[in-house]
Amino acid sequence: MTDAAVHAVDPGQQARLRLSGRQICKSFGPAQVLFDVSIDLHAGEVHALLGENGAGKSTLVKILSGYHQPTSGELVLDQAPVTFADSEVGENHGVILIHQELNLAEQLTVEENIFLGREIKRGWFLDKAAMRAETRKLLDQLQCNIDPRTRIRDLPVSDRQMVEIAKALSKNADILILDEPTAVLTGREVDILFDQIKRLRAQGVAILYISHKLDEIKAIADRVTVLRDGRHITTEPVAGLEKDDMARLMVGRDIKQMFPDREAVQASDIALSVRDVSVPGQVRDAGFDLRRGEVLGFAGIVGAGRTALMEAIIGLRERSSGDIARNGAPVSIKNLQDAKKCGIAYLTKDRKGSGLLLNMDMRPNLTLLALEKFGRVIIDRKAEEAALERAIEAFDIRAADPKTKVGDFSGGNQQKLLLAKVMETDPEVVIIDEPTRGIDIGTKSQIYHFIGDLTKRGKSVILLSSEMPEMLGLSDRIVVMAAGRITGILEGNDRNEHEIMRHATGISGKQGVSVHE
Amino acid sequence: MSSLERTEASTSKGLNIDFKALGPFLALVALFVIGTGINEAFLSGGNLANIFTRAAFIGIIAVGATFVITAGGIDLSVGSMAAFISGAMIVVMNTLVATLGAGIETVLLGVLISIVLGIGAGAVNGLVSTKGKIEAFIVTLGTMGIYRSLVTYMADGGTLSLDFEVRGVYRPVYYGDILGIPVPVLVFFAVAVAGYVLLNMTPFGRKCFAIGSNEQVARYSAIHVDRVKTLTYVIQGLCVSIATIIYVPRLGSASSSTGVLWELEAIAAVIIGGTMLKGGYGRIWGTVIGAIMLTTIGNILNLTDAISNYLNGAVQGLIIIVAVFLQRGDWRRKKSK
Amino acid sequence: MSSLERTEASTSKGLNIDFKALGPFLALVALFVIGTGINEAFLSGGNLANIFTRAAFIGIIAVGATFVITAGGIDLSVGSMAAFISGAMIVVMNTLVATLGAGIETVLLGVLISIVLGIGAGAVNGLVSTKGKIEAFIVTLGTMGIYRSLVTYMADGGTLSLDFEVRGVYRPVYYGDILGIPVPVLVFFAVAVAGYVLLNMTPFGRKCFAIGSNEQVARYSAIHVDRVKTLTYVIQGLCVSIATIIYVPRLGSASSSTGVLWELEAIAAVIIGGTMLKGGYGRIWGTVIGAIMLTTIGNILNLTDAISNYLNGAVQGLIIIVAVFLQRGDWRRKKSK
Amino acid sequence: QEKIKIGVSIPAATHGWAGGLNWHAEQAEKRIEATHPNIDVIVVSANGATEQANDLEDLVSVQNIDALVVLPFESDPLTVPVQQVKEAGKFVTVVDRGLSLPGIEDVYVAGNNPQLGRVSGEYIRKRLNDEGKIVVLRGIPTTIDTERVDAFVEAIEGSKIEILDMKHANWNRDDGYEVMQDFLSRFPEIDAVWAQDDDIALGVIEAVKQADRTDELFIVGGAGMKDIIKRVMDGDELTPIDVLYPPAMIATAMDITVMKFTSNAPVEGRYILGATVVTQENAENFYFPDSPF
Ligand SMILES: Nc1ncnc2c1ncn2[C@@H]1O[C@H](COP(=O)(O)OP(=O)(O)OP(=O)(O)O)[C@@H](O)[C@H]1O
Ligand SMILES: Nc1ncnc2c1ncn2[C@@H]1O[C@H](COP(=O)(O)OP(=O)(O)OP(=O)(O)O)[C@@H](O)[C@H]1O
Ligand SMILES: [Mg+2]
Ligand SMILES: [Mg+2]
Repeated sequence: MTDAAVHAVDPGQQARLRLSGRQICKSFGPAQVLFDVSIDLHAGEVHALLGENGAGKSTLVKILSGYHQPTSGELVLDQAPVTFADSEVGENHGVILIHQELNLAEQLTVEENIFLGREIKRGWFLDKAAMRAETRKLLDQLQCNIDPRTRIRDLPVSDRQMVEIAKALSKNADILILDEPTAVLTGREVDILFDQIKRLRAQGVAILYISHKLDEIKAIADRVTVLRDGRHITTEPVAGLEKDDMARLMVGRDIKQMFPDREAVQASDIALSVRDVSVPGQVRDAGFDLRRGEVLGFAGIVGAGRTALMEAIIGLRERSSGDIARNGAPVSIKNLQDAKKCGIAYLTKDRKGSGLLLNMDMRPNLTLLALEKFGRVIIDRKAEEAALERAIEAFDIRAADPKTKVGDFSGGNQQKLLLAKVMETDPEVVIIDEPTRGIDIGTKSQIYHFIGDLTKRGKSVILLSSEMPEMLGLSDRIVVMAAGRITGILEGNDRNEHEIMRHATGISGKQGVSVHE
Repeated sequence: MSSLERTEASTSKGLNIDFKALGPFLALVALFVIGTGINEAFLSGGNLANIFTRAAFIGIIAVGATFVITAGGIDLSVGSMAAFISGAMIVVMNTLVATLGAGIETVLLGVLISIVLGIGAGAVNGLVSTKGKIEAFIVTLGTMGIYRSLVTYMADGGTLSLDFEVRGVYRPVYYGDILGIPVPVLVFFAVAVAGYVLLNMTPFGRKCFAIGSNEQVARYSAIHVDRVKTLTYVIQGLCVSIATIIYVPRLGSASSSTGVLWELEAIAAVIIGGTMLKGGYGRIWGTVIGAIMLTTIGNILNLTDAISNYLNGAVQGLIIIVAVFLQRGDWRRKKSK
Repeated sequence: MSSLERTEASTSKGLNIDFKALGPFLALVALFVIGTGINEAFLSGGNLANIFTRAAFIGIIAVGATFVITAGGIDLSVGSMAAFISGAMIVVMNTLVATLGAGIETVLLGVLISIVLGIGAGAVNGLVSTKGKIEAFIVTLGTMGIYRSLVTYMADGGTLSLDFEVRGVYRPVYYGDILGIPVPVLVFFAVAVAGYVLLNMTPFGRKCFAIGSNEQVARYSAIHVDRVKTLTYVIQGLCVSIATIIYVPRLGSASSSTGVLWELEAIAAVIIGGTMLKGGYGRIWGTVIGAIMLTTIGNILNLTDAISNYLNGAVQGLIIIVAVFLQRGDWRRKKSK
Repeated sequence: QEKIKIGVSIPAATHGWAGGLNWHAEQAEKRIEATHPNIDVIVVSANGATEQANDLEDLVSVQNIDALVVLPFESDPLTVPVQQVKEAGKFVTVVDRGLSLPGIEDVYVAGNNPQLGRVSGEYIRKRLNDEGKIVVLRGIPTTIDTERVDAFVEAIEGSKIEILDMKHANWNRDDGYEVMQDFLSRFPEIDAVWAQDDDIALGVIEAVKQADRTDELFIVGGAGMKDIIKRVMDGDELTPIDVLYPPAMIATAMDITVMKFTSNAPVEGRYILGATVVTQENAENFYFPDSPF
């Protein structure tokens, strides 16, 4: 994935123009978010769409696929102007969008979701066997090993995303739009997805691909369009662009240093010590020490139990055993309130399901976790407003209209708000689970430096991440988990991708056989 | 290893579902045991037939309510609707006697009217709430008043009474039996099977689940949300109509007090059966059992003289709570893990 | 530029919100115009005082219901609870007359009992549903039966009547006025203001909103979900108790027919006021206006004989639907854009 | 030895009069079971016609009663269910509301709803000297209510008494209070109120007192609730009379039914209880302070 393969349109094949948006403008109420944006999608081409959080990428692709109507401008499909009155019309014309935010009915099963609205029938009845077989086939194609009968709400997000992809693939798209599909996927799954994208490209499907991961753009895209503040900046072949160029086009400035400098921390100064934590079926006898001022990374494949361990520590999950000490003194944490009192804060990776109140605006979301800070009897609205202004500033939260419901925010801005919400508690120990999911590269760097500043101020950070660069660039030490156990703690030179993978897959470490080269 | 975990998870899931589905059934069995303990006559064929026949009214209506609630709606008007339809049927049949005589045709026409009115009343509920974008609670609260007023008006404040000759012809629909099974029970069973098939085996049912679970997702999946929701109310209306068709020959009359609070009973049966009030999960068999449970509780209270009549409501309330607690307890605990 | 946008946005938002909040108010004004058109007596001081005084009962209860519903719950037991508390108050005060005489102390003790019972009954609803993990619908349906049975039992099926001497002492709580404003209206106003402050300006209220809109998010925000939910039922119980305290001196009696269907009226007032039945959004002033609207509709129907009595319910239902439609119509259209 | 079982099916205590009914039924049960050890009385109460039909089935199929005393929720819907009890070979006593088909019951203990309306109308007519303005508060829209009101209207027909308006107060105090409040706002002149039922009357009294118009009008209730009887006895100007419609009729019916099993005399026929007018003179005879009604 790191090798930047360069693809060009196959010269033998005429790059046929399929769908274009011309001079698209879009306003939500008084706030305009797109200004005269034009984009062309060609058959057999992967077109990447780049831009900061809130630049208008998702809005643009929703217009291209009929989920939103443009305020002005037009769509042209195969040289003829079209109007997609709704997404159904768009889909009937072969335009399929995989949304940035998961769009699945949580109480339904995988197969029910995949065929929702276009069920396979036998006579009047559902042909469940056929749908199950078809689902199985789709999932197999994606090497995704989940039971089609599982309810979505019982699946981890990465699997949910794979279901979304399977659903889109099953619709036989002519024009496939993927809005940050890889934000929640693991490396392996990304590779699988890319194989599929390549296959489709070879079949002449026009693909529009949004991602904040510039590696991926280099790896898969033929051309790239950059948006900034709702305006079209440039469209050019990827071949001529380096990652830094792309970042500069997006952000409008150079990103000098992605990660903060790390200083050595005192090994004896333990901020949080965890012993023998078990959660039946999810975590077994996990223990570790978190040093003051340290970033402690937690790596592992999906389902390794990292989230479960952290949630058990802070009292969100029932643990069957385990002792926790803060600064050497044992503490009893039965619920999140207790954890908060111990100065521990937790940033969930599921920002929609457990992070933010999507039907409310920013202010109540920001202060919800630290409500008592804003008055025990009466909430001090002024203080809240002030906190909001500070947070908007500090975390660079960009909402065209600060009163919009958080659910209408761009994905990245939701994530920033969530981070701001957690930081409102002024924690000593921060547990962050996938903190930069869906965040643009400029902001990512800001967040990394923010984490660096935290540790400089003597706070400690536990970082759960599936992004290897982030894990390696930020963490002082890396704890690796596999199947609910801690299989190793990597320090110094051992902190490399290879060692992590070996421990995460159980090849080396406590459970596995240690193979030294 | 991760695949191993997954298999484990899915088998235990399978067990879970069984338990969950068994819950209401176990609660019902418990009730039957209590009933038998109190009075042996409880298990007599006659009494059981009575229980099931009675459960048919509420049960059939509740099958319809399962659709409405699964799709995230609510219908408070069913009791009034039943009264209104009964009234209209009676008026029509009484009028027809003059021209058609008190024969099968008259009854069939009455039945036809009932079905038309049921579908129409359901459509009104559905369309006003979806097209008018008004909460179903308000719409059906409104139509509850409207339908009840209409029957009061038709009856001139009194009782509408079916012609006694027609009653004779119509009687078997309630009092008859086929192979020893009372007709209402058979109708109930048929409605439940049809409901089960529709909810669980057709695209329509799937759409109800999807809408109740997440309307936005449903809309994005090209489901005509308004149409499906309206249809759930139509189905509810149809079920009310069917219940009415077997109700009318029982008492042969309709008045403003017919069907009072049936909406509460129907919704209770649905919820007891495990359907979620917030929508997205519905279970027809649960509803059927819920309806039988409610009827059985009423029957058990009649088995004994030990409890003051004044406390009937209290005992009934307690049993409902305890039954639901027993039936939910275990899987909830698992979930909260 | 972006700051400019922001100012624009927030002013137009301001207008929007006004519209939304104005909706119920405009509907109420429309009703008042209709009322005046039908009968001039409508606007007489006496009639208006009557309307507001009556609205106080349902309104106070509905303020409590706003909390419960905002936090995603429902309480069907309020009407029965009111009857039960009234009954208990009367029994206690009648008993106390023997020892304390018919003085202020007796009334105060009655009031105390009422508050204790209200809080207790609310706590029962809340704890059973949260700790027992049973749907609030089922729990409160059960307690609805239980509380009503208890009052029937206490009254021996009949009516509990307050000692006439005590009535004299207690009377001003309902019939009195301060500066011309009836005491119940003042109490209503006070409860509404307190409710408004609690729901909109305190951490507790914020938590209710959070729980109603997403329980999981609330849990991840260190909110004790069960505790807050239970408290909403306790507040509901307290509101019922307050409503009862001003209800008892009105007729000085309680029977099994006291408070029948008040739950429906209270919930209707809440929903008419713009609170969402699914939770997550509540509005106390809307509720207040909803309660006044409901009372006004009843009053208007009593002021005219143009409509057959039998059709009262229909007119009432229609007005409710139309009023809610008018009040919602515009902002819905905006939203669906 | 098998006891003789007498099933008693009545409406639940959802309003004052029905409450009295339930109380009298329970009292009678205790009394009868105490004096006749071989008789078991089973009282069941229903919240609606359908529920009452269920109760009748249960009394026959699980309790296996020998006789039924039934006060039908409504006449019409219960006709067939009672007929079935009769066809099952039980002795049937019907109380108050007659069935729609003749000849089903063995004994009929009848209240007389039209008479209640007529007597009330005649009194008001006489007291107002054939001239005046009155308002009427009706019960729950049912046949009983309609019968009473029709008879009342008939009784005042031909006089110059004007019925300003009639509204349903549902035999409920709260509704009586509110409806009367609105009548008082609406009509500056009211000479008399026919409340039809004592529960309603109690609400009306409070409304009239509140409006301070006690001097201009009087109220006629009905049923014989102790509070009203007491007022009549005390000579209250507001409630000069009451018209009896005693819920105790259920006890009478139960006693008659018991006689069927305890005496050899033939028990059958109709027992009609008149709607007696209670005045200050005779009120004492109808005042039972211990009854809940
Ligand atoms: N339905 C809506 N109502 C109001 N504002 C909206 C709505 N949808 C999007 N916006 C606003 O439009 C702007 C662009 O959002 P969009 O989701 O297109 O950004 P994006 O480029 O996809 O960002 P990200 O990388 O964070 O996903 C944001 O400011 C967002 O708040
Ligand atoms: N079968 C299942 N039923 C319910 N929930 C499940 C199941 N499998 C996984 N999950 C959920 O998925 C999440 C996986 O979390 P876990 O702690 O096991 O993995 P992780 O290593 O933290 O994953 P990630 O790398 O994505 O952070 C948990 O929140 C868990 O609740
Ligand atoms: Mg986006
Ligand atoms: Mg007995």
